[in-house]
Order: sequence, then structure tokens, then C-alpha cells
Amino acid sequence: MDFESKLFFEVLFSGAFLKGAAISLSLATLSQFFAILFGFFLAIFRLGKNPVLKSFAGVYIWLFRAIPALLLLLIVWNALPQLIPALRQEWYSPFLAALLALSLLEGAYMAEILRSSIMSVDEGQALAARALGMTPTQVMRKVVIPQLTRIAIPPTANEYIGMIKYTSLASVISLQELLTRAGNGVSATFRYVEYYAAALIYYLVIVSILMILQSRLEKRYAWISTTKKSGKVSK
Amino acid sequence: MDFESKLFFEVLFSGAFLKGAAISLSLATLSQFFAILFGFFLAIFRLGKNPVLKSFAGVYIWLFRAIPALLLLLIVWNALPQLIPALRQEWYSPFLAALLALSLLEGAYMAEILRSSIMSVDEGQALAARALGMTPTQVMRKVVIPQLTRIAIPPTANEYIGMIKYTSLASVISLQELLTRAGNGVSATFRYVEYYAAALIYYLVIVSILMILQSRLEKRYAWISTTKKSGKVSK
Amino acid sequence: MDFYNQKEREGFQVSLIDVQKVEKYYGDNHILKGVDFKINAGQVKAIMGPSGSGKSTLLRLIALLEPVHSGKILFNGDLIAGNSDGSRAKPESEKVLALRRRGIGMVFQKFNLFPHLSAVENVMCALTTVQGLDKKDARNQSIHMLERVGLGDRITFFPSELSGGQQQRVAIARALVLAPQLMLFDEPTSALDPELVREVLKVMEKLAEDGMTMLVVTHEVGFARRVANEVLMFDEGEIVEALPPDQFFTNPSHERTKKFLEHVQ
Amino acid sequence: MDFYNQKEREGFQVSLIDVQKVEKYYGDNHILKGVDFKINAGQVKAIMGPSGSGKSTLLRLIALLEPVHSGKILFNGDLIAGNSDGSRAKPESEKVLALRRRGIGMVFQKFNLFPHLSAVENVMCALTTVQGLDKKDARNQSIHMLERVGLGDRITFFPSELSGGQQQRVAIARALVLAPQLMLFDEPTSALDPELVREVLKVMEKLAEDGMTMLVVTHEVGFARRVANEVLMFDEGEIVEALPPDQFFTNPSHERTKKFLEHVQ
Amino acid sequence: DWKADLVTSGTLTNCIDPEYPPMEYYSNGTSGKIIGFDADSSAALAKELKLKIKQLATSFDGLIPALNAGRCDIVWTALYLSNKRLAVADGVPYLETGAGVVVAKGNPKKITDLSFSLCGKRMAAQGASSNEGILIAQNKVCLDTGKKGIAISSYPKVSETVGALLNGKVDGLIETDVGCGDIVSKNSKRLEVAKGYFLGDVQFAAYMNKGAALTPVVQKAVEKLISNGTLAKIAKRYNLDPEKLTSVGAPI
Ligand SMILES: Nc1ncnc2c1ncn2[C@@H]1O[C@H](COP(=O)(O)OP(=O)(O)OP(=O)(O)O)[C@@H](O)[C@H]1O
Ligand SMILES: Nc1ncnc2c1ncn2[C@@H]1O[C@H](COP(=O)(O)OP(=O)(O)OP(=O)(O)O)[C@@H](O)[C@H]1O
Ligand SMILES: [Mg+2]
Ligand SMILES: [Mg+2]
Repeated sequence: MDFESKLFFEVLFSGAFLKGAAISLSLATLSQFFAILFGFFLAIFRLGKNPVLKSFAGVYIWLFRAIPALLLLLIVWNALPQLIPALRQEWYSPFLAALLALSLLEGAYMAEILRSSIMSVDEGQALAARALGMTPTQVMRKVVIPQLTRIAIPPTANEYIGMIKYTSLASVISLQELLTRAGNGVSATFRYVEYYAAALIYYLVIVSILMILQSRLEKRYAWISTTKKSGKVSK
Repeated sequence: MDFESKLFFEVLFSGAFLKGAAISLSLATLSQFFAILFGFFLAIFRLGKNPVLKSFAGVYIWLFRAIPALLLLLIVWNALPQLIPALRQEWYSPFLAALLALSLLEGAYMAEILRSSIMSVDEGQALAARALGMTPTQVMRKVVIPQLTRIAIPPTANEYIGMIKYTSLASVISLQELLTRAGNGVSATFRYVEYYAAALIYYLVIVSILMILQSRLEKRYAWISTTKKSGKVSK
Repeated sequence: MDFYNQKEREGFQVSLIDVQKVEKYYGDNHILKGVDFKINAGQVKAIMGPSGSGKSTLLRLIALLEPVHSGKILFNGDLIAGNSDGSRAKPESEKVLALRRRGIGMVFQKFNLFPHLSAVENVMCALTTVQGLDKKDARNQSIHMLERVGLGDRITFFPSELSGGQQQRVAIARALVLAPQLMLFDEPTSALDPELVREVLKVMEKLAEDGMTMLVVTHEVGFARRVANEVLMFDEGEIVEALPPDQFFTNPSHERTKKFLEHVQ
Repeated sequence: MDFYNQKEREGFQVSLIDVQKVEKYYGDNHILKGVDFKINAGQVKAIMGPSGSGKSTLLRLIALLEPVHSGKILFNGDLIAGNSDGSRAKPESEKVLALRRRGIGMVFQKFNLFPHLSAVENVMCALTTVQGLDKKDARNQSIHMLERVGLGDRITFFPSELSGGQQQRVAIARALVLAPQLMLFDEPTSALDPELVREVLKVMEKLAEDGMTMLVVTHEVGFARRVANEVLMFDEGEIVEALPPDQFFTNPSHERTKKFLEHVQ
Repeated sequence: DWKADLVTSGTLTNCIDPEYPPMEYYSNGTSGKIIGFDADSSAALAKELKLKIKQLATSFDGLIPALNAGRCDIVWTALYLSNKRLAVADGVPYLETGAGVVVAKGNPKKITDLSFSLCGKRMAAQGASSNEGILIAQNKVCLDTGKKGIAISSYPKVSETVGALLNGKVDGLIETDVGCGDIVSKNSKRLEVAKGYFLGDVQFAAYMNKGAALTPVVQKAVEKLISNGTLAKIAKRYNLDPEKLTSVGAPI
């Protein structure tokens, strides 16, 4: 089977692929955002002293790390509306269901990442901040979060990039994102090289952009005065 | 559709499920092991000064974070043997191909996790170790690795647990693990509640065991003298 | 235990801080064994004592950074830590503590600068967050304070780019800029070079003259002599002696103090 | 620059360490501006000088922890850093440096203990890893050394469980246990309590008596007087004066030294 | 010589996706032998060619890559014959089929054909199947004639379309008549096959690599298996209509 570059370019610039990529990207972005939010609170609960919240977080992380995404998607899409009649309405779209499932799931993973990042912030930091009269919330916002961010960026970027590819699982609840589109094209024509190559180009572009953003973020969190030119960061 | 508990237990203790779980677990464990190995060297290269290794690691991480697992599995199983005749032999099984693909892929993710863990180790540590006359290898083994481990445990456990579920993708190269088995059963009978519930039990057991191991490891890396009873770890 | 013999200044009769029978355990380790003393507003007390005797722990307790086991601490006559009957105490909520803490400033033995903020941002940080000052004012005050500790030319440097001495000076500026009612110093000059020690001590002397109440763990005999109203000898979790500096350094009564002073002077 | 006037001990005529015209930049910052001095085997030199003048940087260079920009450093007559003609130098491979470093011990201003090892393991660590001692011997030597710095009852504690002073003492034990030919101390006692300072200084004096060559950044006048063969005044990346301690403390010739000594004494 | 080209000499390797009863599935759900019309027919083919059969279970996305890469000799697993596919592979048709619609018991939404009775309905289909194509085309017709369109949701597997129907996410699902029969037989209390007029003009085909020496051999053998009644027997075993076996070994 030769590589048909005409088909490849057609696929690459097709509306279906563009739309599929847009769905992947927006679903991944929103899910990751909510997952960071959930995960942060779960991490705080797990590190905190309140025994109810602590065990809630423990059970949540246990359960949602165990449940396969495929299964959770099916539950959220098929079973949940039977319990909550409101979800039987039109507005409860596959996109929303996928967003819910992936945010819940990824929240458990982000909780662990953020917990280890929080632990890596030196204890003296919180001590000094508290001594300055900061409330626990201020200590978090002004001292702990900026410092944990540096440690959390690479694994979070990992998760986010993984999430973009993970969205393809949402095809089980009839959401057609990038990889599903490619698979559809392949099964209709058996021309897998062209379709998957086109999908790969999309992923490479998306991941390149994310990696550039990531390295920008990491530079911002290097804590070196910008006035200095030759950054000596020995290791 | 009622829950048929007889079918559920039959499925739960069926040889196919047990075998599927064994494949998931062993494939995930080996892949994660090699991924940590690859990832460690990639992280070192990326943080190091050698420009060739540095850019090699950069390109590797970029490429393997972008490529979808499905595609890489197809390449490793179908395309690679065309380039390397040795791989056309019997011994190059779907399991080995999946192991290769997943290790390569996960290596890119582990590289990022380990890089951020290495960066979180205080610079003074390496300085002191070097001043004691340790070689770079000894500094790594005796000082940096034990300290980065603490930070790396939770995100690595995340990856490992994710990997166990990720192995289901290997069905595309005719490896039949746990989730694929469940899917087969559902297709044959349309009884997805029983099959998926049985799969979930397996995942819950596996993840529980892993989380117990994880918390043991974390305790070992808490760096508190074991003689003390009331561990005061304020945060 | 009536070894109090304070030079009480006119106009300051209220005890700003009053530590009563404070005990502290870490696990099974009994660190503070009933510590008892007060400081009137405007007074300066110095604490001396060997390593591991619990000096830093005492300061952390007064700064409300850790709960007391039993005993109590009064600030301005208000109970801020422990139970009013001095019995075993439950830890308070952090929010309540944050408010109570606002009159008290602390400088640490290790500097604990925020690594993600430049020198001036470290100093500004509490001004904008806790005191709610606007950025410009906070910045001006902070720069001024950094100049006073001799770091006018390093304001945009990050902690990792400063030498040990420079870092400690930023930490001191950060505490001083909040101008609290009570300042706790935990060996604030121990990592500073002699030249700079004097500058910093000058700042602290000036503060004392302005009526600031201070509790200083220090081994700077000169400073204690000039500035302190009283020097407390601390050993194994207890105050073993408390005397005005003249007497403390020339004619201490306790064996432990005599032995300790051999090393200091 | 011929201000060398060393009490050379009999039998020690070879310079153990010889620093020649060493320069160092951090980015555009010129930190060391041609530093020149030598220490004969068995000699002790003290360095004094203000904060930020580059004292720690000089020690890091001699310990081969950072490359020199230009100039050279000889150890036992062998070139260990820089080019033989003193021109701009390329950094060496870390493996080569690790071997060259083995004769040189260093104690840091910040303690840099390994947080994942207990006190005794911190001390043992280099003995087993670098010197290849078996565990039991290493442990015995380490416990002995910890006892000498007064920490016999803390050997299984982790750094996070030790007070500042205790941590610094472990760091000193860790360097001393390797018994190197040259010891570099970067303000080793600045975070220690006066009592313990004396103990540690005693250990260092004993080392000096046993013929150990030492370079000590310190502001302990008493120690410098008793132990040092020469005191170097360091300012803005240069040695501005080098005199035997008697002369240095009583009759310095340089303006900068005179001003500095006002603060120290 | 086609025998030399076999992946494993003396063995016919068939790539099969065992998630489509009654055409191919595991004998006891999750394990055991792969059985079904396609599995048994390919085994009969192997026997006819004096070869052993090896069924290589491969999920859908991996089927054709495996064929191209020489992992299997043939892909006989209920794939439709289409011109697009014939452009890259050789196909041998063996069974006629057509689209049917499965609806809730009693057909409350009154779906009676594949044309205007679908307008305004919610339909599920397996993604990228020809059946989905039928819905897409009819949707256009509905819209062009001023009627409400069809809300199509596509799922990767047949079992998921069944789930959507059972959970009221859709009013009906479109599937091959073969699939329809199987679905209803396993959910006879809640589902039924919609009655009325439905199309029947597509064929299942077994695929080989383009221009493979094996293709004419398979074509001849399949013709023989149909004419000697072997496939008819297998069809009856799985409740399929033997009449639908193609008599012409037509387009390749
Ligand atoms: N978080 C903690 N957990 C357990 N023990 C602790 C903790 N902090 C301090 N200690 C112990 O409490 C004792 C007193 O410590 P503290 O830091 O108050 O002494 P210090 O007088 O300030 O000493 P130094 O002059 O060396 O700083 C020490 O023996 C130390 O081991
Ligand atoms: N890694 C670094 N990158 C950039 N500048 C540095 C670095 N380390 C030190 N400096 C700068 O070099 C100068 C000298 O620092 P050094 O630590 O050698 O001084 P010092 O004499 O030891 O001071 P102190 O007595 O305060 O420890 C300082 O101005 C500091 O800002
Ligand atoms: Mg202390
Ligand atoms: Mg220094």
C-alpha cells in the first residue's frame, strides 16, 4: 500500500479532523482544569488533620484510581441518568458526561501529584509565613502554591498531554474526537497510514505547543532575577 | 436488566479473567520498570550539559509524549518487523511488542516526573556530597536518588496504576488482557453490568495492593527516626 | 521563684507578654518544663543557653506557631495560648491564631526566606497580604527597610542569589517592616558577619529606644548589656536564672550560668 | 604583593596548597579579582572579611566544587585547577575532580546534611562510599566522632529532628571523619552556641596540633589568635592584607582591616 | 506459489475481532474457542485448503494493519464489501446482509423503514459502519425535505449501541440484520426488530492483501464451500438464512 499524499492532506485539513481535534483539546483542557481543582482539595484533605475529610479523600483516591475510564464513562452516561432524572434532558450531552467522568477520574491522580508537591515545600516556609500573621489560606496562596507549582508543572503537563489522548476513550459514549475520527476513516477505507499520520501531525502540533508553554512556565518559576544574563544553574 | 450474581461470580473467578489480570499486571509492571530506567537517563540527559544527549532527550520526550499509544503499538507490532527481520521470529510475541511500545512511551512521561524530582533536591546536597569526594555516580546513587524518590513516589504510582489500565490498548495487537476480556463478554451477552463489575473488582484489588505498597514506601522515606512514637509532622 | 528584678520604665506597667508554667513535649521528649516569665511593654529580654535547651521551641510557642502542652500565655492581658486555668490545652484553629499572631514578629535562626520572591517582594509580602497596604507604599517601605540592613543594591535578587549573610538580613527586614508590638529574635545575628551584626544590632537598639518590646535569643554579650533589661539563663527547658545584665555577666549566682559565661566571654 | 610573613614550621617547606591569580565571575559579576596565597603543610590560615566579599566562593573553588575562570591552584605541587600558564581555564570532568578532591575536606556555612540519613549515617556515608571502609568500622569511627562533638545521644536522629546547632555539629563530624590533608571551614561555628563553639574549636585546635593544614573562614578572634599562622583580610574579591595574628589584630596596616576590626573586637 | 506466502507454513491465520455475535465471539463469553459463522467458515476454508486454522483475536483498529504487515493471511470477520476498501485490499464476498433497526418493545416511536420514519428520531449506530452511512444519507434527505433531522450517535462497538437503546439514550439502533437478530434474541423482553421495509443490498467479505496469490485460491474455495453446502450448514448452526449466501463470487 503506497502512501497517498493527496488523501493524507485531504484528511489533515478535513473539517472532521479539525473538529475532532477541537473536541479533544477542549475536553482535555476543561477536564484537567477541574481535576486540578478537585485534586488540590483532595490533597489538602489528605494532608490535613480532619479525620472525616482525610478518609473521604483516601477513599476517593482509591476508588477513582482503580476504576477504568471506560467503565466510569459508561456509568456516567448510562447509569447516572437513571438515578438523576435531570440528567435525562437534552443538555446532558456526551461532552458533558465525558467532562464529568474524566474530571472525577483525573482528580484522583492530580491529588497524588499535588500532595507530593506540597510535601516538597520546606516546612520552614509555612512557619515563616504563619509568623508573619498570614491565615492558612494566605499561607497556601502566597507561599505554598507558588512553590509547589514549580515541582508540579512537569507531572501535570504529563497528565494533561496524556489526557488529550485519553479523550479518545469517550468514543464509548458517542463522542467523536480526533483519534476516533481517524479510526473511523481507517475502517471505512483501510488506509490507516494516511489517517494515523494525519492524527499524529495533530498530536505533534498540540504537544509541541504544550511543551513550549510548559518550558515558559518552568522558566517563570526558576526564581532567578531576570536582570541577570548568564543563568548559572549548576546541578 | 437485573444483576445476575451467578454470572458475576462465574466471570469473577473465570480463568480468562484471572489470566487477563495476570497479563495486565505483568505487562504494566515490566513496562513501568523499564520506563523508569529510560526516564531516569532521559532526565539526566536533559538536565546535563552534553548538548547532543540534551537535545536527543528533548526530541525523544517530545515525540513519545505526542504519539498515541494505539499508533505506537501498531508500529512496533506491524512495521518494526519489516525493518528488523529478527523480529519476525516466533519469540517476538504481542506481549513483547506491547512491552516495548509501552516502555518507550511511558519513558517519556517518567523522564518528566524524574526531572522535576531531581530539581526538587536542594543544590547544597550535591555540593556537600561532591565535597566529600563522591563521584557523580555516587552523588546520584547515595544522595540524589534517595531524596528524589520521596518526591517521585506519588506521581510514579499514578503512572503505574494508569499503566495497568492502559494495557487494554494492547488488544489492537491481539493481546487479550483484563478489560478486553470484559469487553468480549459484553459483546457476546450484552450483560455489561456483570462483566464490568467483575473487572472493577480486579482493579480495586490491584489498586488497593499498590496503594498499600505506596504508603509503605512513603513511610520509609519520611526520614524520621523509627524510635520515636508520636510522629509530629506538622504542615 | 522571685528572681524578677526589672528596671521598669515609667508609663509601662502592663505586662505585654506573660508566660505562665508553660510545658511542651515532642512525643515523649519533655522539652519545656514549666517556663515562667513576663515582659512589660517596652522591655527587652535576652535569653542565653546551650544548644538543644529549648530556646527556639519557647519562641515558637510564644509566636503561636505551636500549641502549648499546658500552662498559658497572655498577650496584653489577653489569653492567647493555653487554658485560663493552665491545664492541658487543646490546639486552636489556625484562623484564630493568625489574628492573634499579628502583634508578634519573629526572626528565625534559619532564615526561611520565600525562594520564589525577590528580596523586596519577601519584605513586601506580609505588608500587602496581611496589612493590606497598596503595592507602591509597601514597596517603598520595603526598599527603605532593605537599605537599613545594607541591601539597597540587592532588592531584585532572589534568595538563591544571595550569600548567607545577605539572606539573613532580608529575613530581619521582613520581620521589622511589620513593626509589631513584640519582636522575637532567634539568634538573629548568628549567621551574620561582625560588621553587619553591628548594623543590625543598631537597628534593634533603635527599636528598643522607640519602645519596642523584644525577646531575643542571642549570645551577643555587648548587645545584651547595652539593650536588655534582663537576661534569662535557659537550660534543659527551664529558666534557671534571670538577672539584670550587669549582675548577670559579672555576678551570676547559679552554677550553670557561671559555667556558660566562661565560654561566652 | 609581598605581604607574606609566615611562621614556617620546621620540616614543612612544601606549599600544600598554592592559589595563584585566581579569578571568578558569576555572569557579569566579578567575584574574585586575582586571589594569590599559599599554605604550607601544617599551617593554619584564617580568612576574615565582610559579607558578600567572596570568602565562600574562594573556598568552593579550592574544594574544586566550581571551576576557576583563570589563574591556577596547586595542591601538593600538582595542578588541580586552572591551566599551568594561568590562562582562562576549561572546566574538568567531574570524575577527575572527585579523585583530586579526596585530600580536601569542607564544612559549609549552611550545614547541607543529607536529610534522608540519620546523624551517624551522615557521618558514615563518605567513609563507606568513598573510602570503602566496611560498615562496622565506619560506624564505630562515626559514633566516636559524633561523641567528640557532643552528640553521642543523638546518633539515630534525622537532621529534621535536630536543632540548628546539633545539625551543624553533625556536619563538622562528617567532614572531620575523613581526616583529609587540607580542611576548609566556611564559618563552621557561626550557627553554634558559644559553649559548643569552644568544643568544636578545641577539636580544630587538636587537628592543627596534629599537623592538619587548615583554611578557616571565621570571625572567632580568639581562635584565630591561638591557632592561625596567618590571618588574611578579604574584601571585594581580593586579599587586602595578610599578617600573623598578633600583628593583624593589634597593628594592621590597611585601612579596611582597621575598620573591620572595630566591629569584631 | 501461494503456500509459500503463508505467515506460518501449513496454517491459515485469520485476524478476527471476536466482539460480534453471531458472526464471531468467544464460546463462553470471555474465553474458550472463538466461534461464530465467520470463525467456523474460515476453519472450513482452511480444511478445504488442507491447512490448519489459527484465529488471531485482534481488536478492530488492528485488523488491516496486521494483514498488511503479514501477521495474518486473511481477515474474515464480518467486514462489509465496499469500493473504498477494495481499492486497497482484495475482497471475497460470502454473505448478503442488510440493515435492520432494533427498537424498544412495541416500537413506541413507530420506526417502520429506513427513510422518512427516521426523521426526528434519535438513532445509534456503530461508528464508521455502512449502517451509519445510511443514517447520514437519510438525515440529509429529511433536512432537504423540510423535516426534522436524525440525531445520530455513533459508538465504537455494537454492545454500546445496545446499551444506549436500553438506557433510553436513543429511539432505535441500526445494525445488520444478522446483528439485529442476535441483539433481540438476548434482550427479548425489552427489544424487538422493527418491522417494515428495510434494505438488503450489502455483502460481507473476507479480505486478503491486494494482489495476493491467495486471493484466487480463496475465491475458488469459497465458491466450492457454498455450492457443496458446507457454509449453509454453518449458517443454520447460527440461525442465519442460508439463502443469503452469495452464489456469485463477484467483484474483487
Ligand atoms: N519538630 C521537632 N520534633 C521533635 N523534636 C524536636 C523538634 N524540634 C526540636 N526538637 C528537639 O527539641 C530540643 C530543643 O530544640 P530547640 O531547637 O528548641 O533548641 P535550641 O535551644 O534552640 O538549640 P539551638 O541553640 O541549637 O538552636 C532538641 O533536643 C531537639 O532535638
Ligand atoms: N551561585 C551564584 N550565582 C550568582 N551569584 C552568586 C552565587 N553565589 C554567590 N554569588 C554572589 O557572589 C558574591 C559573593 O558571595 P559569597 O557567598 O562568596 O560571599 P561571602 O563572603 O561568603 O559572604 P557571607 O559572609 O555572607 O557568606 C555575593 O555578592 C553573591 O551575591
Ligand atoms: Mg534554636
Ligand atoms: Mg559565605
